[in-house]
Amino acid sequence: MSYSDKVMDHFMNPRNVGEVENANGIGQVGNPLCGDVMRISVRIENDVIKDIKFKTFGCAAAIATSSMITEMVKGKALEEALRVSNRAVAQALDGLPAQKMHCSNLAAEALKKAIQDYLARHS
Amino acid sequence: MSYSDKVMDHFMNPRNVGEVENANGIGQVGNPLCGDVMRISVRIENDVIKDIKFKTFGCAAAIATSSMITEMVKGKALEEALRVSNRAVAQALDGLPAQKMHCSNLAAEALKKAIQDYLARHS
Amino acid sequence: MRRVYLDHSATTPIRPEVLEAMLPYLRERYGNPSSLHHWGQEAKKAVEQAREAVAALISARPEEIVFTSGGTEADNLAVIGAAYANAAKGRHIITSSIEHHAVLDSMQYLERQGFKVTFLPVTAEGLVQVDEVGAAITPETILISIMHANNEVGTVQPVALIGQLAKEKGIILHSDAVQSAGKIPVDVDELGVDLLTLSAHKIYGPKGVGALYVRKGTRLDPIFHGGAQERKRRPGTENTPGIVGFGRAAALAKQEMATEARRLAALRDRLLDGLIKRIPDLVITGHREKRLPNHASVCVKYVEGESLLLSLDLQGVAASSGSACTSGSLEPSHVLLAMGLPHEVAQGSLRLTLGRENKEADVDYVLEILPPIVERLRAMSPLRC
Amino acid sequence: MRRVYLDHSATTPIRPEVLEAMLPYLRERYGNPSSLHHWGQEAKKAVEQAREAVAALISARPEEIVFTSGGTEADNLAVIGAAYANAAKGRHIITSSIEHHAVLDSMQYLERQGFKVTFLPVTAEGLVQVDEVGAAITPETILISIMHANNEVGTVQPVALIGQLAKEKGIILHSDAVQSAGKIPVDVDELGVDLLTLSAHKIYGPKGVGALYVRKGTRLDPIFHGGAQERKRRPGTENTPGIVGFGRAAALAKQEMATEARRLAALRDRLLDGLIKRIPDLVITGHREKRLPNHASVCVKYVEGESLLLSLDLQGVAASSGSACTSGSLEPSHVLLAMGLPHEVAQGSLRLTLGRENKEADVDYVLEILPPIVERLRAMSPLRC
Ligand SMILES: Cc1ncc(COP(=O)(O)O)c(C=O)c1O
Ligand SMILES: Cc1ncc(COP(=O)(O)O)c(C=O)c1O
Ligand code: FES
Ligand code: FES
Repeated sequence: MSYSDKVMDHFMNPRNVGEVENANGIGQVGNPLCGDVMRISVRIENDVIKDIKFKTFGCAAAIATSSMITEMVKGKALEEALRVSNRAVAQALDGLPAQKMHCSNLAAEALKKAIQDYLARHS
Repeated sequence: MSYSDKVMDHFMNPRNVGEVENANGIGQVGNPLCGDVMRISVRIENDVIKDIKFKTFGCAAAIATSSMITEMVKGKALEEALRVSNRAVAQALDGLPAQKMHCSNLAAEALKKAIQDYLARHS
Repeated sequence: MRRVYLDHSATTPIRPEVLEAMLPYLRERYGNPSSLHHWGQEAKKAVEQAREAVAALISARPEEIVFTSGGTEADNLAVIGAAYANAAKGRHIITSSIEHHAVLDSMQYLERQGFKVTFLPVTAEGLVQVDEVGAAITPETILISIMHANNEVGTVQPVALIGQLAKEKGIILHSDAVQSAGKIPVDVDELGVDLLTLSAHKIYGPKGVGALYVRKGTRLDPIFHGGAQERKRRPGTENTPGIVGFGRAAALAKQEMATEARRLAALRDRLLDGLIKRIPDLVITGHREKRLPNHASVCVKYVEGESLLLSLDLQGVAASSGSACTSGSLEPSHVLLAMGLPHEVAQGSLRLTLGRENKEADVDYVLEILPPIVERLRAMSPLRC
Repeated sequence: MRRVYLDHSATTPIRPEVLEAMLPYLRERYGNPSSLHHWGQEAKKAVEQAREAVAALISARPEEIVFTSGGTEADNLAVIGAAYANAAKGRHIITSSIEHHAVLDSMQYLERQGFKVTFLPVTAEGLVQVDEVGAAITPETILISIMHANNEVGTVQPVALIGQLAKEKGIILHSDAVQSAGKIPVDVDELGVDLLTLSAHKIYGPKGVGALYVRKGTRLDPIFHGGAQERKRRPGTENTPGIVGFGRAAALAKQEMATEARRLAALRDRLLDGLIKRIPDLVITGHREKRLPNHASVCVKYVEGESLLLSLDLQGVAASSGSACTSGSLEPSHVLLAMGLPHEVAQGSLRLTLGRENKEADVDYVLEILPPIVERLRAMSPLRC
């Protein structure tokens, strides 16, 4: 696999691994293409992502995109966070191999699900 | 082509090349498989092959078998000469490659035809 | 960085002796074996000598060996060639669900052409059951193709027993022996096979060369058309250096097989035992005894294969997750699924295949670095509760 | 004994620079390009670099190159693959009567499968006539296959003109450029071809490697089934060293083509002119101008080819009579017969093909030894009155 250095960095030193204590939103998704699984937990306060962590069972791209997305949205307002696309994550990682683009969907979707979970619980 | 040394010798130094002067029997055959052509001319006296020569347009095996058969039957009685089979010629040459066995037919047949020609003329 | 190659089922290095044998044919002996002149005949002789050596490895006769461009071509030639040549007798074929893709995909191609193919299940250890082969045979059955040893889990199949069945019924038997030949004894008469696939690059020979054993009298259509090479069974200018290398590799494998198999089996057991001891929640895949001497394969629960491979690679260890030729694919191994492993367990597949140059220290290095890698990845995994 | 190799159309020696490039991949860089680890990725990179070099030789894009085991496989893949993939549109194919057997026999195979194939005649110089191609086209025509340069008589066909025709009608055009690539310019866009066959061992690369150019968008069925290599168009573990050698050979051929072609053409003319002057009753076969720069071919009347070759071989000269791959066959060349030569003249076919290492002295040596050989054989011939 020819992954970018950024991908390898996030794969080997992933940021924000784990489960947020006192999470008020959790999103777990499975990738229908490959069966990989990702869970994102968030602590949202005043429509801002105060804390975010992930757990991923998947390929290096899946792990790196999870790590990257948590970095990208931490401290951001929900609205802004929801606008982070899978492409933006891939771009932030200096790109992904063609057959690995689908992996970035996992991260974007898990985040969306976690926020939706929070919104559902608090409405 | 892995020809025996004997084949190569008869190919490079063929015996009895040419046309018998005052021939009283001539046989020319074409090989239906490959289109090669051989002509044998004989001078027969008292049912004995006094002189024999060949001309061959054909592969090395064809040339070598022509040469060999002329040596084998020169001086022989007709009856004896007619008993020389294509296999015997091939054997005398220390064998022929499998796909070249058909070449030895040429020589045997040209000889037979030459003798028949003589017999037809003198009966 | 220390580098340890543990992916000998994917491919092997060319042995120095093999390259040595090839070099003259890569240099001054460059003739086309079909040419009548000196250069051609020199090349032809070398090809025929190699044919003898390859035949000897499997106790066949030289004229029963057809050189191909590799195992994939030989598998295709066997399966498609035998199916077409014998279609007048029937259109049913039996194979297993754990064959290499070269056989499996050829079978699927034949299905599209109107053949009926039975894909037999396997046991949890990856074994084809002989009585199931017997039960699948119909009067229409023309071909059975069961691999000798599986490339993903190393399981060795009871081909000889299937051979008896096939012989009784007059059905052609093909076996893909790409992984077994040179590692364990392969004797075409003992196995009772009519067609058998070999590949040079799995036995320290060059890539791009393989062979199909074709028992005398077996009807087989070519899949290529052209010149008269290989008795019209496989046209194309012969890869002389490759074939020469294959011959040398086969001769060396035959010579050293017994001792090397013993050595490798001991290393493999050290590896498997060590893994079991050091890594919890590990599933050994394949049969514990009926397996190739150099083959260790496991599924590491809660962890995904590519992450595992990449982490190992970063520490210099080459391994694979299933077969090399599907490593770009997203689906988990059809072999592991056929053995009944759950999807998410099959995703954690790891294959470590030993070879000539591996020593105990290599095994110990893997045993040292793998547990922390697994630990790190498991800590990230949402699947472990 | 002085040895002169004049059979470069049969095969060429591997250039030292090419072997040099291959050696690391025959030694330490042995990975399987499909493997994810270090060894695999290193091999993959080399394959992709070679793909670029081969593409550059014919002004194609790398992703349009499919590596195969040689010209024969590439011809089969092109002809059979395109026929099957486009059979829904029609079942008529046009080709010439002087194609290499890899194309010709594939066509005959397709005829047995229910395709209709038109085998176009050629002129006495071995040229396919463009208006005859046009006249043969029907609404059912899906494929035209016309070789770029003939391997027996060296004639170069008007492929670019046929390409215009094919494009107008939306018909796939294949051309076998095994003999022309690397010797004369081959540009897939200028020729207007959709499929083009190459073989490494004809351009000082290794045996057992070839390529098919497949224009983007061309529908093509694979003829092998298996792994996902070569974008699923050609499965099987890649012959990395061979492919690397092919790449290097292609790059060198591109670089040196113009000067080498000039040098060879001068040598060839010296040879042809010398032969005409010294040997009576000689027929030059093929077109005098539209021919490969290194290709001299004649028919020596009243003499049979094998005797000629063997006599030359005994004096160290390697030549051929027609193509190498039919040299074991008894029938005279289908190419010469298609050009209207009588059977017995075609039997005296002699092909002398020059290469990189040949010098004027080699040509002069042949010119010295050949006339007495011909004289000796003619003296034995019953055909000369
Ligand atoms: C069992 C088996 N069959 C067939 C093949 C294909 O052989 P090759 O890579 O020579 O095409 C392989 C390896 O790739 C294999 O492991
Ligand atoms: C015109 C032509 N096409 C195809 C081939 C076949 O190529 P290969 O020998 O690589 O199979 C050859 C040479 O043998 C050839 O001369
Ligand atoms: S392959 Fe499954 S997420 Fe990347
Ligand atoms: S090939 Fe014609 S006689 Fe030998």
